[in-house]
Amino acid sequence: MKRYSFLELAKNAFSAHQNWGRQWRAPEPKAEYDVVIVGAGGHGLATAYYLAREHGIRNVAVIEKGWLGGGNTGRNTTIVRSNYLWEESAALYNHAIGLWQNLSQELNYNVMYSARGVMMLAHTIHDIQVAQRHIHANRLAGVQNEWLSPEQAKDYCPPLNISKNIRYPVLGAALQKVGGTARHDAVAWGYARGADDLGVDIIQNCAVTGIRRSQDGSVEGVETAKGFIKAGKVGVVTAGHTSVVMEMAGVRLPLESFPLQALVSEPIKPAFPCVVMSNTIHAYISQSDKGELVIGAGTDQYVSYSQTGGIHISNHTIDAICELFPHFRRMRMLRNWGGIVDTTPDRSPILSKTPVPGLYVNCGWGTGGFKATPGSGHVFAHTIAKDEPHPINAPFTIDRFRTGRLIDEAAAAAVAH
Amino acid sequence: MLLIYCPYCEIERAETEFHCGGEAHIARPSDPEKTTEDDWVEFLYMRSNTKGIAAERWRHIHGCGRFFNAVRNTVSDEFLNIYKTGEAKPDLEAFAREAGK
Amino acid sequence: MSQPFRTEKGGRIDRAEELTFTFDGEELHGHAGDTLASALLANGVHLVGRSFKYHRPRGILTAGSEEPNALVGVYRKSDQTPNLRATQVELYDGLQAISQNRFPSLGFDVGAVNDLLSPLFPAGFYYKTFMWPKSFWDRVYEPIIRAAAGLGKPPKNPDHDTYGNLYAHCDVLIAGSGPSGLAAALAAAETGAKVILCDEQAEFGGSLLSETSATIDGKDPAVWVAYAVARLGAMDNVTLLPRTTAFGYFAHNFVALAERVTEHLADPDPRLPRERLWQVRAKEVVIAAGAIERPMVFPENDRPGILLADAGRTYLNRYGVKVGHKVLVATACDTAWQAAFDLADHGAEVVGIIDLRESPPESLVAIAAARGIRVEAGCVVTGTLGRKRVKAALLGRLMTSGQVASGGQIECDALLMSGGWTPTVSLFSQSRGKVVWDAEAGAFVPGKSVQKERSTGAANGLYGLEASLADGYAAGEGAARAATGKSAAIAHSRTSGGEAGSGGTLGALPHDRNASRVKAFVDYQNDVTAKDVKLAVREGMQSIEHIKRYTTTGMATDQGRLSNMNALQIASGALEKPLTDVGLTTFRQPFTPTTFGLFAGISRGDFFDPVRKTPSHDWAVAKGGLFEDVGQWKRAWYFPENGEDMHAAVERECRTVRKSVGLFDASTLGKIEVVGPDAAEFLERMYTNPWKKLAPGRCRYGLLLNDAGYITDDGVIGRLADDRFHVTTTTGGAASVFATMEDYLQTEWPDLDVWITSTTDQYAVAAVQGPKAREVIAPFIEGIDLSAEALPHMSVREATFCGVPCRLFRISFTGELGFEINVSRRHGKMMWETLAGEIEKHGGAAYGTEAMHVLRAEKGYIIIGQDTDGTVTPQDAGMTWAIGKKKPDFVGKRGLERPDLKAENRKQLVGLLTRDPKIKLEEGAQVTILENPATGTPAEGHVTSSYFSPALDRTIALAIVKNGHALEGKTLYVPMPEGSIPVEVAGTVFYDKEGARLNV
Amino acid sequence: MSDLLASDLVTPDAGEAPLLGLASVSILKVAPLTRFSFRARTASVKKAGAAVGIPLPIKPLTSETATKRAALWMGPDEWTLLAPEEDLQAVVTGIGSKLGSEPHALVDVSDRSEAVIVTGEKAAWLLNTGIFVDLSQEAFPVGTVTRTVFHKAPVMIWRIGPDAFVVEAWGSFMDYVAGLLIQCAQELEAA
Ligand SMILES: Cc1cc2nc3c(=O)[nH]c(=O)nc-3n(C[C@H](O)[C@H](O)[C@H](O)COP(=O)(O)OP(=O)(O)OC[C@H]3O[C@@H](n4cnc5c(N)ncnc54)[C@H](O)[C@@H]3O)c2cc1C
Ligand SMILES: NC(=O)c1ccc[n+]([C@@H]2O[C@H](COP(=O)([O-])OP(=O)(O)OC[C@H]3O[C@@H](n4cnc5c(N)ncnc54)[C@H](O)[C@@H]3O)[C@@H](O)[C@H]2O)c1
Ligand SMILES: Cc1cc2nc3c(=O)[nH]c(=O)nc-3n(C[C@H](O)[C@H](O)[C@H](O)COP(=O)(O)O)c2cc1C
Ligand SMILES: [Zn+2]
Repeated sequence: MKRYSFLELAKNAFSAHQNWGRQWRAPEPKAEYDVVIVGAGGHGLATAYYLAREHGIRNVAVIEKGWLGGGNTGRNTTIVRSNYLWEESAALYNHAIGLWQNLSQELNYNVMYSARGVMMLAHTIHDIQVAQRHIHANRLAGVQNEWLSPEQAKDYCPPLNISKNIRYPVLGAALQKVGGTARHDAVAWGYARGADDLGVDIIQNCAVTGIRRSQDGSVEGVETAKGFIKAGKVGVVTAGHTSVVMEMAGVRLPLESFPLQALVSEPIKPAFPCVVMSNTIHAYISQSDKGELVIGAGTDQYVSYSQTGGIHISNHTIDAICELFPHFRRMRMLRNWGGIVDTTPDRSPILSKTPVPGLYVNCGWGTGGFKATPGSGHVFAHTIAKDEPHPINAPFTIDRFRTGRLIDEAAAAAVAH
Repeated sequence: MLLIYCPYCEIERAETEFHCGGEAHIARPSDPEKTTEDDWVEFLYMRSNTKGIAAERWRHIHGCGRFFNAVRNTVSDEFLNIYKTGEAKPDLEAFAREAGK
Repeated sequence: MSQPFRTEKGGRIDRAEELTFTFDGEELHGHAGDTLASALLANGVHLVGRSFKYHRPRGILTAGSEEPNALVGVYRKSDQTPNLRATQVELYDGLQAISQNRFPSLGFDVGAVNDLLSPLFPAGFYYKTFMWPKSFWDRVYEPIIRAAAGLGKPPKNPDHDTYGNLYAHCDVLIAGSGPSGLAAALAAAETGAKVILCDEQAEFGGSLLSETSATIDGKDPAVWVAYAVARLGAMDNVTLLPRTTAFGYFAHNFVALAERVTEHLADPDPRLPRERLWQVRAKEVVIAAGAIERPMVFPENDRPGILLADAGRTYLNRYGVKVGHKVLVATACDTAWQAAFDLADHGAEVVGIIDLRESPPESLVAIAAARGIRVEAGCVVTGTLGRKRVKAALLGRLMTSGQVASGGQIECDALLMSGGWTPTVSLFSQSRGKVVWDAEAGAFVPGKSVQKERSTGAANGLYGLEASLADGYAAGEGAARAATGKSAAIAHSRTSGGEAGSGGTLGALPHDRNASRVKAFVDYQNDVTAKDVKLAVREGMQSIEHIKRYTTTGMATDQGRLSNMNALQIASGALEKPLTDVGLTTFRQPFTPTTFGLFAGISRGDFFDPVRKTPSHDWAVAKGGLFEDVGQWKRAWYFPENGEDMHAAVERECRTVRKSVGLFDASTLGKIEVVGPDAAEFLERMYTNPWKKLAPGRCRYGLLLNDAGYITDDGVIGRLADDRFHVTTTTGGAASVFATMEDYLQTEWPDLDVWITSTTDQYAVAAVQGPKAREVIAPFIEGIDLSAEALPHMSVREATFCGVPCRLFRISFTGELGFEINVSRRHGKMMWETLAGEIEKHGGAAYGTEAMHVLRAEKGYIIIGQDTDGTVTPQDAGMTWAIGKKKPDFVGKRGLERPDLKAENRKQLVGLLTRDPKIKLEEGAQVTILENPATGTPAEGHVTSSYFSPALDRTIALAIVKNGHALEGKTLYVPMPEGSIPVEVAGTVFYDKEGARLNV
Repeated sequence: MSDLLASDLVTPDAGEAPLLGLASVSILKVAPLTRFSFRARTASVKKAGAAVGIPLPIKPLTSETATKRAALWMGPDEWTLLAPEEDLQAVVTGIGSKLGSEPHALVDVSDRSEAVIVTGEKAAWLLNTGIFVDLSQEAFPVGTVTRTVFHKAPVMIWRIGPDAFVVEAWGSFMDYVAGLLIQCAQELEAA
């Protein structure tokens, strides 16, 4: 792999950039792999990367029905934070934060992880109680999170309207300074390049259409648009499509896939220094390095695989944004799109073995899995390689829904992204 | 914003008048005491989450207040059939074949 | 006053009305009917902006909403709106516009150094660098990247304009009012169908407004437009919406339109909305959005003075502006020739027509010859000169080898180009239809309709006036018939001229320049060049979606309407795959950038969300009460007197209740009337508690679970009659409890003869609590005996309060003797004021939610959502007593049997007493076994409620703690940043454990 | 206003000034009324009608009016019954005695809602600033009644004349509904 650096860039400038090699190959699938990962989103690619790098399992294919990174990885609002409530969640997301911090260097690919701080607003007394609970729990868990008064919040984010006279005034905020954003596409590309370099075959435009099981019930391989591919183990990382893929192996899951929308404004000069989230009035906003305001909207109420949603969802998000940042009212929306998010009843992911030997599933990230990408791939690779969960993902089983041992971030009034 | 036909009001109205109640025809076990752990988790949480033709529940919450069922293509979001609560589940396969044409 | 590029005559501007405006502070003049772009051009101003990445000087490229370069800021009321397209900004007197993305000035921009450094900045360069030293990313690199990016500056002040909204229904919605749209509108309207016709431009007519060489029904096209518009305007069934963009095509034929109501006015009436959102449900949609011209991708194709040919023609014929005095035309398509002819006819010098094609149509060549215009066939432009305005173009001759030979240089002050036409399929694509390749048109055109929609005219790949009109009539008739079943005969127009022009090219043109040195732009605004697209492919970005995201082509404010086809062709070449196998990226809404205010609409300030108030609200305001938001309700929080702080006020309120009497507004609690022979059976199934034996006139606390077994709500339920219950819920839970009940009732137990009715807003509720409660209410209550014997704790009666009917509950959420009086909402104010007057006589006081919380915590009564969080079972909450053990089933019963819900070690609700009675724990603080647990040691639980208790004269707290019930008497810790606080685990009832005070 | 449906029942509150009085649209507060939510199975509907003195409409979204009475279809087993304020007890007794032990539910919701009358040439236009429903006369003829949503609040609308609507909202939503109607009408004052 040719290493990327400024020097390399300068050198290539002389040859008019004619000599850059491919970031990843476009191989034809082999007949057999040790591990097949279904889904080349960030999580699937990271899983393949860590399988190869940490576990020496390099005979790996990532099979993708479209283009790599084109699922939710390519359409999320890129908020990264780890101040979740339950120790299980905090451990998982904090593991990811640790990896984010060196990811560009590790992958030799600038994923633009930008720790500009994530501020979560409180508008009611209940919000304050919930935020404080998170802050105290996080402190014990070693996860950074702090409380800001409205004035401190405004200092941190000058455009914020902290007037007492708005419908739901800002009563304070929880700030996680190590939180921030990252360049979503680069994360997928960086992992793809890294995995490819370690020998992983990334096969795009090749949908998995079946999961073949042997007599004893264990996994044998996958049927694809390019024929049958034998595999010792199969890891399904298909986000919104997980139910569809897992049904091929006869495994039912507690998932529903909803449209989740996001939008960007026209690009403007720097006007917004951090990430602001308000769960109570439904607004999520940051400014990308390109200059657009990146705004997360809500989910539609019905299951849909359409990657679009209703205008009333955007209306309700933008009205909240305009209350919090009234001078953005004259800004304009440039583009509005949707993704398909797979949500679990407790709003925590499933990272687990399945009843089918050799079949593993990583799903249920719902509206908030981008931030976990490195951590998720890392522990999922461990789960596949060792056929047992990493201690961090051990609680995130499918069985928890049967036993009731939920990791209920939603019930604890936690927030989505 | 979907346009949804309410079989009780006999009119199409905007989605904002409705509440989606998720997958249809998941009956609450009639004798919970005797229901196994697995059957209970099926009822509580397991969902087909169908890509394609699915039956789901809607309630005309800001209209007549009635629940009813709808068959919708979750890819195109097109409604294919709407029927009242209590009516039998239609043949989804048949709809799927029709949509596939 | 001179506008050196204004024509002598012609155009649709009002020459009599001169307007003054400024651009970057310089005063200029134009006419009514101008756009900012046409007025600038009339003054010879081409340089209007700087590009995104390289800060290259840029001029006006188009005359429409697809303009990528001429983005300006416009000042109004001392603030500016960024990124407005000069081509769409209508001129008004006093308009102030500024250029963007330049420093210190448009003419001299230091950012232009990027252009020189551009070899270092190919597509995706930032992924390859800025990684060392690591700490520089946040502090140095990213701030620089961010400052360089972005176009205009955001407005500084809150926007005081308003935005309107209208929901509309129609039979046929027509987007676009060129010949095909107008024809469609006429045809549909004639059937009587309800028609809405919208066009994003200020005037209807589309391309007809700049068409001077054809006739329709023997009339000048503009005259025909006027006639058609007048005819439509006279029909009741037609709504005409100029300045209105159809920007979003959603599911089920739901189309969103953005109407610009006042932006074009110098001094709009402030009562008018700035813009209006139309949310239209159309039975049928006709997309008549036309086609736009494609730039040609040749080196230095971005200099100011280089425009699309049709734009040049539009500026001339519609606005009376010549884009230059010496105009060169470069084309691959017939239509640009007409621009050359029209310019020549208006006295501009056309220095040449360079056509890519070996043999352009004879007829055109002949006309050119007649006008003495030099024609170079089989030639391309291979470069241009001039920094802030094009000075000359380099000519290249295509040779049979495929090479290009230098053909010298042609001087010009404007260059018009045309690479052919691209049908506007954005809306069609938004409707989820798939485009198909039309080889003849050389373009993607709408394929099969997915929604009730049809595309017509140029949007459908039909070029030629007669064809567009015919297609439009057919589309209008067809749409009306499909929508209403009706049709009508309408005479179709006859035309002369306006024949379809042929030709066109896609992708980068060949040239003889040093490929590594020159830039041929594909996406103007984002500075994406042909080289960038090829580099992306070379690096393995094979999908057009990857190419888009890697190079940012198509991601600018025109969303690729100008660039997509050229980028696609270049990608297709580099990938060695047919264009159709590469495919297009997805068109998304909005069609053009759309104001946030339009989406937010009226939802601002107090109207952001309904403010629900109780009948005591005004009284509480007058009393100086403070409020808290609970859901949509405003609830009185506490009532400070004489400068009290919150602590003092709450303490006083609490003491007053315990000592004498307090008055509390409980109107926000949810109320549901459950009526029918099966009412008790229904509640039996919904709530954990038994209901069948509850006698009429008595009440019981009810606990509601979900089927998973967790507590979701609670409230007191009174039985009014055998078949009638009055159920109360939490304030926040009112709507969801009602919905849950309906769900079970309608879908699980439809056989039950019982109905539920929300009565939340029917009743105003005053809680009178305290030892003197009975005395306070006695004077006003008639019809019942209030004595403890006749009306024991947990009773309900119907009576009258000051003569109006009431439901009187003897219940308590404070632990004191208490009554809750329900009167109909209309009498709520009267009741409140009466009682407020009365309690004063008894030394009582009104109290708010904060005191209510303290009082209930002293008694260990839980607040759902505060002491429980959706993971708490009745056992956890110490409320096993609320479960009807003998009941075969209730919602949640089976859930409770699941292993983890029965497991040891669950978190349970307990009381906590700090060792130091003065220390008040923080709500949300964590509870641990060790005094100083190592980081990463999970806590045992957390503090859910914490107050200073005036009754105990110390602090008290409730907490959810692992195995809490077994830990009573043990010491635990609450670690805080300032040190750990020792606490003793206690029961949850702190005050009057026996309940003696209740039963008086 | 005399040609309005139910004009003997739903009357402007004489004591109150109009909330809005423009040439093209006005908003008047409605005087107190008796309102019932009546629920029953199909078999009992006829009898109930006889008891109240007005047939309960069976056709979705329609209403029936008679002297001092109106019955509004709310759902297949739900009606809103309107009567003058002083007739509350009469309706209770009437239905009680006619239906006896036949399963039904009659709940007094007289004060749950407040109502305004929106009249004038621009009445439908004004409602459509926040209500999705097609209010053209063909789609929503006089007599049509429905619950729906006005911006972010649930409301009930009942067309009582070609240019006249009763708009009801739960009491605590009325400030929002009336306030927004007035605000949305502002532009009608401009040219
Ligand atoms: C609008 C939006 C905003 C969001 N905002 C945030 C945020 O701010 N912060 C955050 O942390 N998270 C956010 N998320 C969630 C986050 O995007 C996802 O949780 C995360 O990206 C999931 O990554 P993934 O790799 O699991 O899935 P994906 O990236 O969706 O990858 C799954 C892949 O599987 C492929 N696939 C599916 N079926 C098959 C098949 N049969 N065969 C082969 N391949 C198949 C898909 O094509 C896809 O490429 C947001 C999501 C959306 C939609
Ligand atoms: N090669 C050729 O000869 C060629 C190519 C293209 C067009 N033409 C000529 O152009 C004409 C085409 O007529 P037409 O009616 O199809 O198109 P048109 O360009 O005349 O009109 C399209 C109209 O739609 C409007 N519009 C586009 N998108 C819109 C949106 N989202 N919302 C609201 N308005 C929108 C535009 O402002 C414009 O007024 C014919 O006369 C044809 O001869 C010829
Ligand atoms: C963080 C982020 C920033 C984006 N910025 C832009 C942008 O500047 N311009 C643009 O056209 N699209 C932008 N997009 C949206 C993409 O163009 C695209 O809509 C999204 O990846 C979903 O893909 P689809 O619309 O092709 O389905 C952005 C997307 C994300 C996730
Ligand atoms: Zn209905």
